[in-house]
Amino acid sequence: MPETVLNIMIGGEAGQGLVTIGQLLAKSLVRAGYFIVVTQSYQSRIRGGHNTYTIRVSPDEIQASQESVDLLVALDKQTIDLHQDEMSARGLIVVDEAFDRRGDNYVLVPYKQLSPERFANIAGLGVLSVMLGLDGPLVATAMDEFFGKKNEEMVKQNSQVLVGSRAWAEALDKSLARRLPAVTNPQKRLLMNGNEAIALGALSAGVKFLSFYPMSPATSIALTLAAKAEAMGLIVEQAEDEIAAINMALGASYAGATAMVSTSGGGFALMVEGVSLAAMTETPIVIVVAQRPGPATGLPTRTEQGDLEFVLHAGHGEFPKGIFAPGTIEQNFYLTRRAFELAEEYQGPMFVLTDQFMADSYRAVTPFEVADLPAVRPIELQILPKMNYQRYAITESGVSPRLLPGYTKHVIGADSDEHTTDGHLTEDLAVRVQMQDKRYRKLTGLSAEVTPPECRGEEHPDLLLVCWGTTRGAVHEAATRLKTEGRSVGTLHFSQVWPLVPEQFMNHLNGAKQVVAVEGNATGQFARLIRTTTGFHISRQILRYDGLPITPEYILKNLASV
Amino acid sequence: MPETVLNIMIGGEAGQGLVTIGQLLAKSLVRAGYFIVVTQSYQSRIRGGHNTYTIRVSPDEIQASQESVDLLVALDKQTIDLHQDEMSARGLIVVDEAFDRRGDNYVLVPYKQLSPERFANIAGLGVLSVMLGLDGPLVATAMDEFFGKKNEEMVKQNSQVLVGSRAWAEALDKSLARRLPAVTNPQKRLLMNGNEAIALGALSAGVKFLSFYPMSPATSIALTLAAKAEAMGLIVEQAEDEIAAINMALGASYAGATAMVSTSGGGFALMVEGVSLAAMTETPIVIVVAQRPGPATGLPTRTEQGDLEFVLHAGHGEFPKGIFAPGTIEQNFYLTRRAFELAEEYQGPMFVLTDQFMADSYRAVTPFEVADLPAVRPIELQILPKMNYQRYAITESGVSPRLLPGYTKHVIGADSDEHTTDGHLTEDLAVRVQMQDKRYRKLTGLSAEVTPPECRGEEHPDLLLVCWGTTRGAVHEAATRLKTEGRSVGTLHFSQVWPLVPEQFMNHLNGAKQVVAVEGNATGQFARLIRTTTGFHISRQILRYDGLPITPEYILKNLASV
Amino acid sequence: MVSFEGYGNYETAWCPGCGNHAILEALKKALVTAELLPYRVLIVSGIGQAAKSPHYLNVNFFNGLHGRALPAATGAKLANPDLNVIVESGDGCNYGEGGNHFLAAIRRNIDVTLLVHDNQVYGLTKGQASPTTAEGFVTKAQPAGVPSIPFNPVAVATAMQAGFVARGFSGNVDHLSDLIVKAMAHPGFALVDIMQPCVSFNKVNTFAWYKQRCQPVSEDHDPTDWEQAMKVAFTWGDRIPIGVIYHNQRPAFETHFSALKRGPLIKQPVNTTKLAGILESFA
Amino acid sequence: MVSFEGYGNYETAWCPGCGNHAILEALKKALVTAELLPYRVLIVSGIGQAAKSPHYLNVNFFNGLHGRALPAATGAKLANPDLNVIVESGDGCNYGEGGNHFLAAIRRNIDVTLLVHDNQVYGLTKGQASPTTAEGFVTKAQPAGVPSIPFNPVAVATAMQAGFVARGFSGNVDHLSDLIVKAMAHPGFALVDIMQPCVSFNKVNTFAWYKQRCQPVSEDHDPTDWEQAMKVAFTWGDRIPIGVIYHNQRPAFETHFSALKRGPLIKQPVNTTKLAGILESFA
Ligand SMILES: Cc1ncc(C[n+]2csc(CCOP(=O)(O)OP(=O)(O)O)c2C)c(N)n1
Ligand SMILES: Cc1ncc(C[n+]2csc(CCOP(=O)(O)OP(=O)(O)O)c2C)c(N)n1
Ligand code: SF4
Ligand code: SF4
Ligand SMILES: [Mg+2]
Ligand SMILES: [Mg+2]
Repeated sequence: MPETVLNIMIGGEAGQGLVTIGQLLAKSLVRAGYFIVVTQSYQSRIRGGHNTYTIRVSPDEIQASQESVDLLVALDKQTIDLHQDEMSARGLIVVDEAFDRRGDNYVLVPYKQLSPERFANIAGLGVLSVMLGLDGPLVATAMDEFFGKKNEEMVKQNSQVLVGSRAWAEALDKSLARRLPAVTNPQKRLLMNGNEAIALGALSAGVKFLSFYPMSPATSIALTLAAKAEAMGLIVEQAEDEIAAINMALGASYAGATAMVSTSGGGFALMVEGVSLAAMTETPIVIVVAQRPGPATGLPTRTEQGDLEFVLHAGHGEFPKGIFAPGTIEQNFYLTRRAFELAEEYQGPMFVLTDQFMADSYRAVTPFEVADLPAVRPIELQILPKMNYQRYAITESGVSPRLLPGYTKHVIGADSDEHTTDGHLTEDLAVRVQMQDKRYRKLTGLSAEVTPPECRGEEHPDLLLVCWGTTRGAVHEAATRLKTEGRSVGTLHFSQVWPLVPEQFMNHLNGAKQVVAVEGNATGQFARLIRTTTGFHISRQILRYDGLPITPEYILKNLASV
Repeated sequence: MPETVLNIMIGGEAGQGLVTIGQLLAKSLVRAGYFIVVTQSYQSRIRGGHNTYTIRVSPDEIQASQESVDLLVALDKQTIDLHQDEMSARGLIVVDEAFDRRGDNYVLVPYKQLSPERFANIAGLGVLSVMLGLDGPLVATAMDEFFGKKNEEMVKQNSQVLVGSRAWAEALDKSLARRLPAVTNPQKRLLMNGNEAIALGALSAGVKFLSFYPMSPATSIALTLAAKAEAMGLIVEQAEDEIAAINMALGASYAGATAMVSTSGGGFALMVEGVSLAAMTETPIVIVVAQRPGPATGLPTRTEQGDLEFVLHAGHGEFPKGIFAPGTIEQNFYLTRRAFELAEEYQGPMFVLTDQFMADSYRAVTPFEVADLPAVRPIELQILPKMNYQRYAITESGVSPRLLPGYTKHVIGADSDEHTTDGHLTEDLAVRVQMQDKRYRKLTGLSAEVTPPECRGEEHPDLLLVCWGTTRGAVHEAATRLKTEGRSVGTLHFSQVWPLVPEQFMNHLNGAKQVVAVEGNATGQFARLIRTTTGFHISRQILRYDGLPITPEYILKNLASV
Repeated sequence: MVSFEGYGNYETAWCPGCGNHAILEALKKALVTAELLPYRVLIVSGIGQAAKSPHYLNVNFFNGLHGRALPAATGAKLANPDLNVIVESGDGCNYGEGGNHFLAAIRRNIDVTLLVHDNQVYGLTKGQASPTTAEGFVTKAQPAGVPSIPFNPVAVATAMQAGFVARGFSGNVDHLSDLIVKAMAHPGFALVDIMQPCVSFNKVNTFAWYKQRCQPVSEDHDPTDWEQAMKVAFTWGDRIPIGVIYHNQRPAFETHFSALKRGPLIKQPVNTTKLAGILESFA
Repeated sequence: MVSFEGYGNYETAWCPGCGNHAILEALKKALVTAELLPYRVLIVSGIGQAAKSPHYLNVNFFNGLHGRALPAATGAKLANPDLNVIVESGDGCNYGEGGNHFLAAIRRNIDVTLLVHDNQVYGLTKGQASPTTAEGFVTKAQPAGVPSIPFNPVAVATAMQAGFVARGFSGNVDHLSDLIVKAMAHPGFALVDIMQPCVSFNKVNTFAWYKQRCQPVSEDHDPTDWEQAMKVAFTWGDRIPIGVIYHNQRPAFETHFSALKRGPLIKQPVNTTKLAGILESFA
């Protein structure tokens, strides 16, 4: 879809303000009615290095990022050197005339003339916005909102730079314009990244407590919630470490607060004992794990889908859990809600597994109708329970009646040891078996409520692409392109990766001539999980583990070789 | 094998000295040339409650425990109530005459008359030893050695009690004797439990550093090593927590000490991040995980095989590891050595997975010839490396040349971030892929060195019992009994559970009419692992998760229903 | 009506003669004196002998992980500040595995009463050294004697200006009970480090050893005088002062959260209008 | 021959103007002054901006996990006491995630020099509060201001009678370098808490802020006098004393291990005769 899709990359050093350009441009584009997919690539440092903020934009819905670049805004020379090979045929490179680089595809901007140095990024924004055909007032409004909170003087200067740079750009040769088809009747959409959608989904579910320890790429979930804590009446607490974070959240949940934690792999490693505690005490908790490449510190600011098996098997002892892996911003919102619902319903740990790509990927989404979304069923505090109340009563569903401490005359016990129905520790080995069975029966209920995978395309395709989580967009687009070429293709995307219910997807696997798994890791973890659960062996795999997100191009290129 | 096997259970409250009776009896029996299998069952408390120390004994080799009791030494009434249903047809119950219980199968001991209260356990030992036909001097020597370190007065009193109680027992009716066939030419054997064997195996491998935080059932590994630290020149350090323990061990290993940690599930949960660090920095470490039932604190003094998948997938990011699961005392010794060898060879984390049953199970073992066992290949300190030394050089095997800091002019870098060949952190994504591939290539080497599963019995049996780790003895004995009944049976025991090399065992799985997995957990984790790795689905499973070890009886009883 | 009996009478798994029994009694007395109804009390514990305590009381309890009682208690208190939250656990649990949470709880000043059964040893795991074990103390895990110097929790808490710092002794039940009452009444973090003999594994710091040393702080000790308190806090030897050593009036942690002005978190519905407004800000 | 250049000259990933640059320089100077050959020095770090330091020096380094530098360093020192082991990391790393190890290292008195780049903020993760952040400090994670009181590492270390306690300032390179030399020379645990501006995320405790407050301890301060040292250690406000605040002569942790009497552990072969004897004791 070359004509209607444009991939704009802004590159430079950390601290040069490229994220600001990106954000303002993204906001303007979404308000103009376009769809966007943002990919952020940055290093583990605050200044210097090489970062990019890439916006893929189209009037049609898109969900994937793109490797070839149509418009490269290079804030430093390094950006040119690193990315000029990625330029598409009609690609343009927008640079400072002072860089002393030139060529047919260069747009040389006289930054020095257009702005004082600290506002250079705004000049870039001005030029870009004209090349893309964005209305001046649209961009100006976005900018004013953004800087509005800061000082007035700055707002004034920014706006002068914007006006000036736009004027300069209007005079450019028309061949340098990269106008997208205008959207005639722009829908109102929200500009939101994956982590924000998780935070908002949590708010809509009624989250009341989040404890966390900072860790990329999860931190922005906590920061988003912290910013809304006062308004929404919740507590966000930075803990002394991740162990404290999860134990705090469990204490809060036990005492009645809908609770969550957010972290990344290394921090989650420290929460593993707490996961087991949640299961044993049957305490609801939502755990968000935002993946990045490991082992250990690995590549702290890059993306990977390498922690699926780790999360699935985290915690000593055996117990049921559920794992969501959202593939769109909307899924981040709704499946986070769902995780809260199931955590409360089944009284235990529920996971949302995301990654740096999705965490930082801004997209345009149709506003959620929050008024229609009930908060997660709160425990009825007024209900008068039976005299003989048993917190851990053995039930057919495995779910026992949960009361909160402090609201009835009943005292509520929770124990990390194996315990009797009233929560007291026991060494009765028959009770142990009953309790273990009871807890495991929840898996039946959880399985019955699994969000089924999304199957697209032909029922019996020649090629079925199987994926999970954040690779959804890339896989869908790759499939669409293949179909355009006349190939018979289907896709199967899992937004819930555990439990797996074979009846929901075996006919798709069995019905395809060739099945290929697409995953952002080195060993095909999800394909392995499919095999474990169903026996179906997906031996053909397209894997990526260089820290970058999977793109349609990556899939198409690698399909040739699998 | 009813005539030649006897199951002796000593039961009472914690603090009544039943372990002393058990230990002295076990020592005497082994010195008399018998084979034994000890099963210890105790509660998470220091005094009171109900504990048992059970010795199964035979002149023939045995490797499993037994559920029915032939001789019950009840130090309190509770023991009778709890275990009288377990008595075999010819079973005898040895009790204090003061308990006021009697019957044909009771041996009433006048404890009050035979000993002051605090030596009652010695009186019990005296009576028992006579009933079993053990020589007086044998028992007396064992006792003297045991108490020898403590005060003399006590030794004297003990010996009087022993002599007196033996004299009393000699006068018992012959029908109350439970003499085992004498072993004519007793071999010299060691009395050793699983944890001691792990500690000794580690010593023979040259372990120089163990850091740990106390946790049942792993603690005795550290205590055994601590007791020998001075003699063997190693450092045993109790850390402030498990996180410190593993990071300390990794620091020590990096600096040249052959290092290990020992813990149980909950403590291991806290080490998970460190496991990932070991992989990333390519630092050798042996991690012993002694399993107990979870989730969370669970049943802290009982047994289970519930942490296989947890250990296998522990650590964020993807990296190779190896897991041993010894099934005999000898395997505890030799496979711990092996774990050290492989950890050093492949520079990463190697696991020994045991459980409470094996940890506490004393058995008779043929002495190890330690003089013939070389310590794990130490790094040659004198070797002059190439000028251009690269700690993480990309190699075909994935193994890079390891030097120690401080011994050559080269400086040695280890980094938890993704790094270049000299160990410095990098954001070069191509290097990332090279490094991840390099680390993963070690799996090829590790796979080539896998200790193959042990297959016994017919090549194409009607029934193949598949097991791993500590259930080996029970499975072998169950199979033997079935064979005696004329059934066609084979067994397949895995003492290394990762990596799995299908070529080593697929013919066995495929060759059997029926395959049944026997595991000490609730969900059939190893069977699942077999399916993941080979596609072979072992749907018939005998599982146990009540905290007690799997026994031959348990298998036979449950075979009927699978 | 709050009564001693109302707090139940359970069989314990502790050794006869263990100091834990007396601490349990002192706590029960304190709860009765404070007229707290069982269902309004939450005891959070870790793992260890001391940590079994809440199983022997008719109260709400959260018997969590070894070393992690304080964070769990902090979360519970923040979720529902109406609960009277007590943490009860051992020296190993709180100062060993949980050392980092001890520091954080002091810094936060969360309104939780921390009762540490300080037997200077790991009881449940059979006698290894704890952070408060004396230098040179011999155990099976430290056959050459403990090489580290002991942690003085009272001194560190006072140095860090914890809200309320006291030391008690299991051998002086009434005094201890009184300390617990005061600690619970204190609106902020309150530490009561309780000297407790372990008859099975600590043969040095026995009942007699403590009895001889544990003496009430002098009558004229002013616990609001930090400098004076520091002197008392660092006293450890032939004399071990027991009593309230230090307290201050820092606002409790929970008072900082606007969300809690409207009561326990569970009672606050989601304001969908505000939420809609927030979503709107993303447009 | 030890030279400044021998310690290398690397490009860093730090912000221009960051205090880390000066600390790196001070450390290099100290290493040269102490005449330590690069291959005899091991720097262990955690994760954070400060923790990147060893990548910018030509030394042995173990750049481990966030918060876990001290235990790794302890292990390395025990394995090979001949190494000069330095831990270099941030305030978040050492006093936040690693708080428990900080306490344990002090108690052990392991001969490791701990250099904490104390910028009173989490730099690498973009400006959240650290344990040393002042009460009320506003960040994106603490929009209502930090509700806890700050951790004073120098005070806690002195109170716990750490082997050697000092505070430095990145703005006074020579003074800092001298402190590091002394800390390295101290045979036991040595803390140097270093005040360091973070130009990107700490707009309160700026270079000027520190410059104005950080003043050398008075000439007549006797760091072996614990009571006097306590006074200095607790001074924090308009004046922040820098210099050696306290030290004592406790034997270093490694001296307690008989195994180390024979040198680094790697040099000691397995004594199979003794091992055979041990096995024999199981017969
Ligand atoms: C993570 C973890 N590590 C270790 C243990 C084992 N453990 C149980 S109790 C205990 C020590 C208890 O000592 P203390 O807290 O002083 O309590 P006491 O038994 O002396 O009352 C330990 C180490 C555990 N349960 N969990
Ligand atoms: C277990 C774990 N949790 C969180 C992180 C993320 N993290 C990296 S650096 C850092 C904070 C660094 O602050 P500080 O130690 O003060 O160092 P500075 O960057 O200020 O020098 C955090 C929280 C991590 N790497 N590992
Ligand atoms: S072991 Fe010690 S602390 Fe535990 S119950 Fe017995 S006496 Fe008390
Ligand atoms: S963020 Fe702060 S601490 Fe980090 S390099 Fe920049 S100025 Fe230094
Ligand atoms: Mg204790
Ligand atoms: Mg910092």
